[in-house]
Amino acid sequence: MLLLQTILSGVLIGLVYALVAVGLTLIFGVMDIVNFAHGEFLMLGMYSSFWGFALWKLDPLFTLPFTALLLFGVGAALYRVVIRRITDAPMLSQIFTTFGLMILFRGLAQYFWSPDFRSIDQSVLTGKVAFAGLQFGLPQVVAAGGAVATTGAVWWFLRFTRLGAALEATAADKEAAALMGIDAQKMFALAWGLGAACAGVAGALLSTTFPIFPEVGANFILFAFVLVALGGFGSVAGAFWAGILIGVVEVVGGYLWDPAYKLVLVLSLYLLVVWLRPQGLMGKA
Amino acid sequence: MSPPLLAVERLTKRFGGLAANEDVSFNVAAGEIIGLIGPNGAGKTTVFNSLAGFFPPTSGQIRLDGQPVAGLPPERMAALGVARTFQIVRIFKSMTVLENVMVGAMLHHPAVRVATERALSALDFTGLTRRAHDPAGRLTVAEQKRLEVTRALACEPRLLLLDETMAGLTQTEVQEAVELVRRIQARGIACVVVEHVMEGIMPIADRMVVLERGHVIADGPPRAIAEDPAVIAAYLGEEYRAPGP
Amino acid sequence: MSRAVLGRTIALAALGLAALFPLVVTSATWQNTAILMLMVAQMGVAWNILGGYAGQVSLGHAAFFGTGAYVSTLLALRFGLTPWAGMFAGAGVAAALSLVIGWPCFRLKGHYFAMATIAVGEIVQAVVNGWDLLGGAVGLSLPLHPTGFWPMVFNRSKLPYHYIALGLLLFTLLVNWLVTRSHVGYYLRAIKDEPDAARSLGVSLTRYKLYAIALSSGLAAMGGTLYAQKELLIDPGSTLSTGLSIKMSLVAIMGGVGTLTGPVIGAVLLTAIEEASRMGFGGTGRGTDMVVYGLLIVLIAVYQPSGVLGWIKQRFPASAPAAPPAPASPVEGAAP
Amino acid sequence: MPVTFRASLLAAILGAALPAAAADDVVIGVMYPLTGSAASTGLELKNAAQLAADLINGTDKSLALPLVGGGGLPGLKGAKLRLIFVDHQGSPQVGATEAERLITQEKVAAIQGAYFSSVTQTASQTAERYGVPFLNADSSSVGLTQRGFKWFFRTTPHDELFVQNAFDFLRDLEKKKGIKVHRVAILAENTEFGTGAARLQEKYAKENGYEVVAKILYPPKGTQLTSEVQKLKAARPDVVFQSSYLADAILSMRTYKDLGFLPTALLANDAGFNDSEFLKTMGKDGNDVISREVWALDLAAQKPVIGKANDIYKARHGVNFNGNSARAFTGIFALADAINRAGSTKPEAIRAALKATNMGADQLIMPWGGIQFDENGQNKKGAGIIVQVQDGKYVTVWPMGPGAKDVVWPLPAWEGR
Repeated sequence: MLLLQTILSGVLIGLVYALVAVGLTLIFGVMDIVNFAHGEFLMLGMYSSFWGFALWKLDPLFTLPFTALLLFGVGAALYRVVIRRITDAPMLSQIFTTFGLMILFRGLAQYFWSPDFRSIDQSVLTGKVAFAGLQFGLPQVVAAGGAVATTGAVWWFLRFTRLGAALEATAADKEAAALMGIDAQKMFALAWGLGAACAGVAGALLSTTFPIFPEVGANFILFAFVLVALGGFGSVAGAFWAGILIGVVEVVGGYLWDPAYKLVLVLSLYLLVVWLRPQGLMGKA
Repeated sequence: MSPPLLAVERLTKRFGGLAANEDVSFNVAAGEIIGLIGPNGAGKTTVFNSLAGFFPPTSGQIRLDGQPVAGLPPERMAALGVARTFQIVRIFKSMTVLENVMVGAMLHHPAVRVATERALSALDFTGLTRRAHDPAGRLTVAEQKRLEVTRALACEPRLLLLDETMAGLTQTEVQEAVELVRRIQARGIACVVVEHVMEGIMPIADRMVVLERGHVIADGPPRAIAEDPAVIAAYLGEEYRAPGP
Repeated sequence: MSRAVLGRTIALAALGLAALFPLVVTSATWQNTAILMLMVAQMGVAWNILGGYAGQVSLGHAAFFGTGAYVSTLLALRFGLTPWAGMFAGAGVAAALSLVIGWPCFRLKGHYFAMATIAVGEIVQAVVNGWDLLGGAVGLSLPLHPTGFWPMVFNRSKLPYHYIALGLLLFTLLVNWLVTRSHVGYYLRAIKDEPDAARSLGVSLTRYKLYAIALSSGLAAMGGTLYAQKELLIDPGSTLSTGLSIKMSLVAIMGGVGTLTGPVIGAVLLTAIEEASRMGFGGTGRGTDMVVYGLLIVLIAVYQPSGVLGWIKQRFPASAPAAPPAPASPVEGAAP
Repeated sequence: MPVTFRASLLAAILGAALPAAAADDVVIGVMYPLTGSAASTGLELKNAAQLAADLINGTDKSLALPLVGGGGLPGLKGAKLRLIFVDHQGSPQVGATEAERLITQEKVAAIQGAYFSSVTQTASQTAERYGVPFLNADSSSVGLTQRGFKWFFRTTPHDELFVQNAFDFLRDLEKKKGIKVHRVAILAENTEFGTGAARLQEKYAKENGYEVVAKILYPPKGTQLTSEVQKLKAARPDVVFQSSYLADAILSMRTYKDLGFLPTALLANDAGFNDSEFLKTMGKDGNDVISREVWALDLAAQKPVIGKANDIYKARHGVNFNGNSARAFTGIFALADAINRAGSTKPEAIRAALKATNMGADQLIMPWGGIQFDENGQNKKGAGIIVQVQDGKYVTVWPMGPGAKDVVWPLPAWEGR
């Protein structure tokens, strides 16, 4: 029973990891850029929820669409102002740029909002979900549900809308997409907007359970990287399944083995998988 | 009788369920020029990649001087005397022309000074000397293709695999390329030439091997091949390039 | 004056400046900043062999830096071995470790490789963090005494550390230079440009990438020993962190990837920015130093993606070919 | 790059290079983590230290602490204290670098810092090399005062004493309430802070005859603590000893509640559980947590100066003192006291004065016997207390004497709070 409970807890947190990673993999898939500042989108999503709550007593769930829009704007604007200029730069310069952005965002958050830890203490989401002898916190269940819904929406968007198809086409082959009359610049901005919005939504969903502070992105970014590489760079479905896998391995592994080494366990699993299958679980070879 | 330089024996290569090559067999004697032709998708490049060690064959054997070499990696094949060029040129863009060729020469002469000398003489042989110190990326397409040949020659191969070195060249450039292949042969180096440009390959090939859908459908002197009904049928299926006079 | 001559003149001038600096500038703070620059430069030059020349972007190099620090410190604490020997022992252990790590990781390319090295670095950090022999999370401390040449601990004077750091940097540059002048250097660049073409010319990718990672990590480890001797405290958080790994690559990028002196220039610049922003704004407690530091990095990356040397090359294009004219050689084939 | 920006950067560089201070000021370097994940704490420490200096430099004598309102240090003809704050970013190397800059560029008379034990270690090494007094008010790693340093002084008690306190508290409680604790579990962050405390807790638990049923170290900067809490739950401990910083303190409490884990008592090792934000976030769920401390507001009942000092701090910064900020505040007073008696800013004189320090309990806002350093520089008269959250406030429950509240034991169920 305890094991089942543990496995399901792993799935719940894994789904949130997946949502963060979906945004990252989307950006990567379209632009071949690894965004080191992705955790900071999550941080901004959290602060957006926090200020909505602190200033107007609005519940993070209520402000979630606004947070998503806001982060979409941040992502798209970031593309327009900064990323656009490094599209064709070598991989290292791109890492360098997004790493700088990461530091900059953290600094700005501290500058404007102080380094204090914030939290949202009265959400509509309190209480527990209990069934068949299992129990989970309602916020975690809602966060996981929201993550599934958002990931599903992104997947649906890519599969079944014209705009999504255009985005996928750009990801597959930029030149070919350009010949088909797709404006790559727009697609890139869209990818950054969507990617940031995904992380922002994840931040909003986490904001009722997780403390909010300028460096909070650091806690999630490593797992997001692992998920993206494990699932296959650019694969939304891959990131989703990798999220569940990693969530379960982390929680169950920590429970059955030593929590001090749960990170080692997760990372070793990742290395083993990419060693056997270098393109990741669902990546294109 | 001593074994041929290269013997390809029932070479089969499958990707997933699809067979790119099936039971491909042919020989190459020392110093011979073999034309490897066939319609698009016939599996020419797959044969090349297997010969050069880039794809381990699914079954069958490749022998060099009678020794089995199938499944050896490219770097071992190169050391054994098999060098190649690429259909889409892969020159080292961050290097100069000379440095590109030096990388090839270092296979047998790791010392930089010796490699430089060898590379310069190879450049001289292919007529690129005056470009030696230019960044490789600044060469024209024809020159880049020639650079790839030079680089492969610098490895001092016994067998040179040339993958569409004449595609996209002007008439004059094709003639220069033909001339170059002849001179390479004159140095005793056998060549397997994959080519679409028939006027480039027909006059120089000692023998032609024709592939269709992964199978060898003809193997013989160019004259005979040009009149082979099976070959004509295979080529009529697609856009047909008239063979040379 | 041709660019090659100009470059050599500048390099000599920089060397002279580095050698004379602590004799002229007596402020300990400036001396210390200079040492930091030399140490960071050394890391960047070491990283550059693998990440710059061979094009294998490692973001886990702190694992090797830390290995050097831990091995020499452990040998000093346990067996009283002088860090001068420990430095080479650490380099050996790190090189061996890098082969074990490199062999599987080199199956991966591009971003996949970079991500895998982050994972490796994090694993090493987590393992050391729980390893009692290595002091766990607390780390290992070296005693302040005795001081002197053999224990490589110096009290107030910064000069010994400065010259050790300078010597180590020059040694690392020398190794780097020798590599670029040998067939290994050519092979590494070939692997970076076109791995398949390199293979077709007889270059074993795994073998030469392993050469590169062993050299690169061994040299990084030597820097780790110097860090341990200078700060006298090593812990997983400061010697094995991914942040440190990224810093090594940052200096190389900032100066110019795959160039001999690029990382040195990058290190001087990055350290200057880092120290100045912290000294200038760090005391406010508002994160201003991070804003300044982050902003400068972004600006440099966006406006000068090929690094300082790239900028110089654009600004002052070579007027004449840099290489000497080719010697005539006997012709083997017929003339065209 | 905008010109103004370049100019300000240049000014910053030059500013750092210029010799410091009007000759009259007594300059003290203060180093805390002002960026990074501990920046929030660092800022509190900075504020408290600055307040102490301002009180000494000011002329308002209403707070009954020595030197307050004297308009500076009388022993140096009214020289003012000037604090220079630096950010060590939580990095031992930066700590050493900044200590050196403070000593050689800013010519500080003494240094106070650095919160993180690791940074305190390297920074104090630098001070030792240069022969400048280093006062540490808030790092509790035992080893710091075992290095035989001549220039290192620590006012706060260290971990060993704190852990001892916790077990003395348990003993006293068992006696008083006629209960018996059998099974203890240890949960700690896998860092220098957490592992050090966990090791001591394990040692003392065994010595006191308790069964350690689980010792769980979790990686810092995690995203969840589910596996840890499941493990705890499976071990069925009576008492959980926990060492966590704020984020993990909040996360663990929420996970306890969600997974229905309820030990008899939770004995926290300060840090996150005593952070001003902790109770704000946890609300009623934070009630009845027990934690070791060095300071509590209810001590003001016996020692009015505590309440008075807290009023001033709160008026300025909107929050109460806590154990950390109170210690930083006290550190500056200890330094000021020594420098004043030394009558000089010469390092050797200050060191001699520090060695001779003998501040009484009434001269501090801490519940200590006073400040007097032993030969290793450790304050002999420091003491810890145990607090419990009762009705949303930290109240002193140990030492069990007059003024101490009764302990709520066991933890009440999560539901129906």
